[in-house]
Amino acid sequence: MSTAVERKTKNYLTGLKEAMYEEMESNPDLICMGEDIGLLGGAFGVTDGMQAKYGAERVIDMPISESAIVGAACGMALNGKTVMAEMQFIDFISCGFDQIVNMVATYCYRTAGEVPIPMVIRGPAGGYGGGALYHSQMNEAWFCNSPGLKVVCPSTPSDAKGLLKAALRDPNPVVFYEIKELYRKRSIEEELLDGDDALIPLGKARVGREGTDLTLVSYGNPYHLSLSAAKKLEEFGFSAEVIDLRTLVPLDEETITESLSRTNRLLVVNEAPMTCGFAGEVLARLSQAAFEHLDAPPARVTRTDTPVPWATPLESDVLPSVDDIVEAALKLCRY
Amino acid sequence: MSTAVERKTKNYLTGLKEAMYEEMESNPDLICMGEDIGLLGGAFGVTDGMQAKYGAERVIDMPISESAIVGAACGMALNGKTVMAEMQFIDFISCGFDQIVNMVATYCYRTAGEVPIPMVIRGPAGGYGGGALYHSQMNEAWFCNSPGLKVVCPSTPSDAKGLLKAALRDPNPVVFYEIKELYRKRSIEEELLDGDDALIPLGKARVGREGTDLTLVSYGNPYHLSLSAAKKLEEFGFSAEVIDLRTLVPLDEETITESLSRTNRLLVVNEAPMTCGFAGEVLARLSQAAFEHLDAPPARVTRTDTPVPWATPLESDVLPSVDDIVEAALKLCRY
Amino acid sequence: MPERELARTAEPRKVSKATEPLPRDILTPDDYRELLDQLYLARYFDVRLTKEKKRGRLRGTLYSSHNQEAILVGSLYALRSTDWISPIHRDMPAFFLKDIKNGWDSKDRLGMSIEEVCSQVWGRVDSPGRARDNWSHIGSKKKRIIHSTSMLAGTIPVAAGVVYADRLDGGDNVVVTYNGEGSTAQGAFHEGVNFAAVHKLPVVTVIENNQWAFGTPAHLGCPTEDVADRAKGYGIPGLVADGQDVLDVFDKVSEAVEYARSGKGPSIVECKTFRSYGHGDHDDDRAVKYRPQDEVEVGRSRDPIAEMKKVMIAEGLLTQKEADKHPAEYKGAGEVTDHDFPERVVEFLSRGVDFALKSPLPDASEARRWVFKEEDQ
Amino acid sequence: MPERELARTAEPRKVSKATEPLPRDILTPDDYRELLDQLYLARYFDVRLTKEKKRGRLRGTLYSSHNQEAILVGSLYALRSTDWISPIHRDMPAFFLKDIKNGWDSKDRLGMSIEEVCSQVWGRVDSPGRARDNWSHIGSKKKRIIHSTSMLAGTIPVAAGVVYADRLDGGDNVVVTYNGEGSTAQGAFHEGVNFAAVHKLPVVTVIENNQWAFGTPAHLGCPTEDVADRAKGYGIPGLVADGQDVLDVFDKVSEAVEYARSGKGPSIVECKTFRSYGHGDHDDDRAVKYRPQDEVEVGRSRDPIAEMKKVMIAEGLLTQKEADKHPAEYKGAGEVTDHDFPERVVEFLSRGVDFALKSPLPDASEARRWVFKEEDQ
Ligand SMILES: Cc1ncc(C[n+]2csc(CCOP(=O)(O)OP(=O)(O)O)c2C)c(N)n1
Ligand SMILES: Cc1ncc(C[n+]2csc(CCOP(=O)(O)OP(=O)(O)O)c2C)c(N)n1
Ligand SMILES: [Mg+2]
Ligand SMILES: [Mg+2]
Repeated sequence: MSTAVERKTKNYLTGLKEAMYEEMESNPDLICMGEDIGLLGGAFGVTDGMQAKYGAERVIDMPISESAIVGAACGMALNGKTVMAEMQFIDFISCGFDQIVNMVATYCYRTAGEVPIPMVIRGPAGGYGGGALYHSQMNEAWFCNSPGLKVVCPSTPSDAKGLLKAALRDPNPVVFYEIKELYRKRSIEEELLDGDDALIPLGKARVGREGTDLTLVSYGNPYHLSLSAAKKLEEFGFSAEVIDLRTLVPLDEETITESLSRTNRLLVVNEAPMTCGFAGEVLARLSQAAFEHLDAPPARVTRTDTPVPWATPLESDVLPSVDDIVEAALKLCRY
Repeated sequence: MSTAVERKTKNYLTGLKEAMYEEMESNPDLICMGEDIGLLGGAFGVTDGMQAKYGAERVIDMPISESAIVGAACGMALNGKTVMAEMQFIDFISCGFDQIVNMVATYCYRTAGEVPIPMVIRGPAGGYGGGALYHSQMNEAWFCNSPGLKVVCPSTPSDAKGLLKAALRDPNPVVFYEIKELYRKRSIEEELLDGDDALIPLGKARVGREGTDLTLVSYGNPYHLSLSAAKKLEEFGFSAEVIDLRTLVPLDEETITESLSRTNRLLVVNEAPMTCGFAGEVLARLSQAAFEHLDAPPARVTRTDTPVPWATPLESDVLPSVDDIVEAALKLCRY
Repeated sequence: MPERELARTAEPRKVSKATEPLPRDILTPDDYRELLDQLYLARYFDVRLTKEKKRGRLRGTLYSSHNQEAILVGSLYALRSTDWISPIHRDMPAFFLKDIKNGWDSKDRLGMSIEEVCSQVWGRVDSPGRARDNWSHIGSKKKRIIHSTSMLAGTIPVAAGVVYADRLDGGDNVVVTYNGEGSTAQGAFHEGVNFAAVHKLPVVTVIENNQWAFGTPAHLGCPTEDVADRAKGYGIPGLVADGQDVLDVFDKVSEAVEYARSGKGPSIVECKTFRSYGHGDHDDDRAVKYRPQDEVEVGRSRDPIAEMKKVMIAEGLLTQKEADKHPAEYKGAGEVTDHDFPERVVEFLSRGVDFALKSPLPDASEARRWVFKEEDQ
Repeated sequence: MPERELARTAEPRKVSKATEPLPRDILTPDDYRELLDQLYLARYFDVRLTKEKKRGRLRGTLYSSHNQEAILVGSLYALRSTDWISPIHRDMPAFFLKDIKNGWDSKDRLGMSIEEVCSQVWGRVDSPGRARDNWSHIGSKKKRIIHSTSMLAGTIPVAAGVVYADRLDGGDNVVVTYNGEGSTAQGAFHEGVNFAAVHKLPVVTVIENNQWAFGTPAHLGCPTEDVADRAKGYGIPGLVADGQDVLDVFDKVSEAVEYARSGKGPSIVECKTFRSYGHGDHDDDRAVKYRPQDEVEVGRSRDPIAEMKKVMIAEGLLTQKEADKHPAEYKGAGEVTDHDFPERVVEFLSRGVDFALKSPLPDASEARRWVFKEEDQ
């Protein structure tokens, strides 16, 4: 493999940053709000340098007030702006929860379409980094169960860039899960396209690896675990197809159904708590829609129904691992 | 059928009220908190007369501050009390959301068991009454996806009483969904037991009607719709078993699996939004656990993925009806 | 944008006893008469709906603004057409009172027509929200009215965002948000006002302190005697107005609006009033039990219509005979007839009611639309 | 419950220049020496952990309380054993400083042992929370320390509930919650303080105003010059203390605690200080860029150890020579050695570190336990 320098590959974080800059440049009505996003440039630097370039009025260092961040963003969006609202960690979205599910998500619906809210709520998410209970969450299911929100989760640098750009152009509110463990991951770096060429449409899954014996459906960090698992499964003589959902709401059921019509086995992997998580939703939809295709019980590998504990042995136990996926996949394949 | 007077039957609301009174009487450490629960006795009267009897210190008229209600309840529970925290409508739970999912739900876990939080958050829930977006919600999935909370939803007066009593004696936090459309429903009135005899254990589903051709799994108002649907299905020559879950977390999978081993067909009915709702969770679990039993694609009838609109024709369209259930059931039976 | 200035051609009358000039000083006799008519209109809206419900023509809960009308009338009179408002459950008349001074029937005024508001009351498809959400949860981007949810104080951050955007675009419009005293305990109140104060945003928070939040007296929700004291925590002005006196409300809100528009920032205007009946009409019977009768009597003893008449008589703008012609004051829905109100008022509202009753229910086919923006919008 | 009174047998010394008697007047020379040692201890905790991390013996983010130690030391010295506290991320020393005046090694003091705290720092199973949550998210019901989540200001309502229950049971214990100035913008802050004010609950909210909330200067989070002004919104006392002066903190917090304990209600004590380094150690390099160097220099120019030494020298409780013996003040982790600290301090903490390093990691078998209460508990 050629080196990063030769190929000018970029990481996930750079993908996000480029998306933000390109959209700020092309859309003068785009406003950014969040804690420490201006002077500091954000806890992870997604908006690094942006306040200096676009001014403190467009790149707003907000008080530690998630309800006000979301609510004020909604007000701006209602009055002609497009807003990017950053949650410093997606875990803190709980503090702005009411404004998201009751104010923002429903605005278009209850106004019979008069007031769509173009707004992206984004933030770093996910476990595997020792972040413990409040810096490891994948709480996307709350929002998938709250009609009126699109929900997105990229797992590659080009998707990070392309989906964020698309989200920022979508007239609807989007909750955007960034996987912080992927932010600087070298092994997934890619060359990135610019401008409109970089766009990745919302609502389209991607087949990340083709296979014939079973379908692994995933997103975020577990997508990469699934790819690793697929490799291991080869050693056992099984060929796994791996689908990266990219967008959860709206879900691209077609791509999954098509795959299942060939593989006849479904394993869904994510890192959210199991009960009422999105893995279960995929299971529910496909066990119904692809009933005739399924030759084995559809299965999921998820976080256990526990918070994410801190100490490494504990964290590792509750989050899905490559081995967990392989084990579940073998069970399916050998069913 | 004999009249209410003869049989001394009582409604759902009375079941709740009796549970509260009995537990207040037997547990001097039980505290009630909520908006307008004291002087007024609660918007629906569940705590009617209680402040006069037990004093304003134990039955607290709280400011309109759901975060403070839940948070202060947590503090009391941590310091030796048992707390009933009322949400005036369960819809407003969104305003106390962070305290519930991050403070209360996790307390026992992160203290390695040192500090369980005995607390019941209860409130009127559900649609079908013209309550529109913010007085019709069934948002139980948010809490089912937040580990550390038990989630309960009674659909009969005796369950309302028995489950609430059990919840108030449980050492863990319980989110308790009361179905306001059932509060005063005459047709479901029952005689109620007193004291310990009235207890209904959490985590046990109930077979509300036996049948052989398919299993309808439900809770809350849709449980009664399912019973009606079961009757109609008879006319079509199909015998439906109807299971009332009563407790969602922890789920009584056994009762469902046992039923499916006989009926081989699963239809789950609830009134929450479809995506990542609890109906999907049941589908996901059972399509896996009862794979060999299922002779037809497992199905669900839920609210559409929309808010609950106000005007009757709109509300009726998005919420499950008896006809919707019958239609889905027939499809299953004729599969 | 058609804009009617407060000062008319006629010579403004000094009516205030204060030595300093007051905002009301620019009001003309016509303004006074207009204000009185608007008080009648708000009151008539309340009693008429109550009667319609008793007659069985109306479903749903009514949140009465009886006895609190001066707050809406006085505050809205202090606004420009292009200013924004954000009413809540007890502010139903605000929707048609906004910018009504631009002409009750003016087509281009930036307030809702009575037909629209009545269609919402009756849940008909001609409601601005096509009857998708209930009661006061309507609004209009065009008319600059923010749609509320049920979650109290939830629109304050939204309102702050609206005027932030306006300012960015070079505007100097103000937003007035309405909230009950009980709602000031919400976290969103704090976060919204705090943000507005940090950025000196033109957000005027009118607190309708009617002494009760449903069944909870004010002192159990707010630790200070004056709810306006909450302003001190943000270093912003906290004014107290006599909520029964439309002119005092006008003065205080005008001051707050001027302060906001000139870039000095947000403020709180507490209007002291009293809730005449139950929290909603479903609570009327219980409210009699949980509220002491003498408190209720005192609270209702200064009817805003009566108070305005007194001023006008004192100022020579109204004769006693004229004042007695429409004796709507102090009366509940059961004690009042259409004759107690100016014809203009009855006709205006009746037109709205008639329109609404003829407007159809929305069709079920609309139920699943607009979860997301539709392509053709 | 063993309770050490503040006033010792020795004659209290008047050290204050004020005319009124001050809480500090009951402090003895031994108390002064103890306070100085505690300042050293808190400082040593900070620099030692920084060194341990540089040595690679420690993972995770460090939130330094360097330069802010007088707030924890002074406020905790004002408490009874049975009072409650609720520290946050920057208050790590609070866990072992609580009730430490009852004897650093006293088995029955109601504070955490240094072994427990170090086990938490190293994520070992002997941490009070068995390393299930990180950094400062520990607590102890027995020792009356409320466990925080990461969600800022989230413990204020909880703290209010704790003392509500205590009062119901006839207790008169006080709770002190700690929060940064930035956190006062949260809705939970408002709801918690408001509830406490309505019920006159003994909740003392200490605001550590270190001028910065991560990368955001205080004025972008709080609209008033003094964060203590937030108190005015609730009609409760808002005191401002010199956060570099352990005695002033002691005075103000003692006053607030006495006010709370006597049933008068909650209060806010703002302690003005300055964050020495980055928000966490991951931010040290960036903080140099986003904060003006001169501001940092002024902010660090009054080291709490140095300030206390000055007072003690002036009062004849310390000779210059004694003061110079342990010159830890003004120094960061890179500039300091163990010799800059009293032996007692180094030994105490070293014992904790040694213990922690020997404590095992929790076993994976614990990971799924205690989601709910277990039967045998
Ligand atoms: C967040 C939230 N909690 C609870 C309610 C239920 N509720 C509706 S109105 C009301 C009382 C409001 O009192 P106040 O703010 O004083 O306004 P008023 O009704 O007196 O005009 C309550 C508790 C709500 N709508 N929103
Ligand atoms: C609700 C919430 N939002 C955001 C954060 C992220 N965060 C952690 S510390 C911090 C800054 C806190 O500033 P301040 O309250 O002044 O305390 P300091 O760190 O200065 O001691 C932020 C924004 C959080 N922990 N909780
Ligand atoms: Mg009120
Ligand atoms: Mg700070």
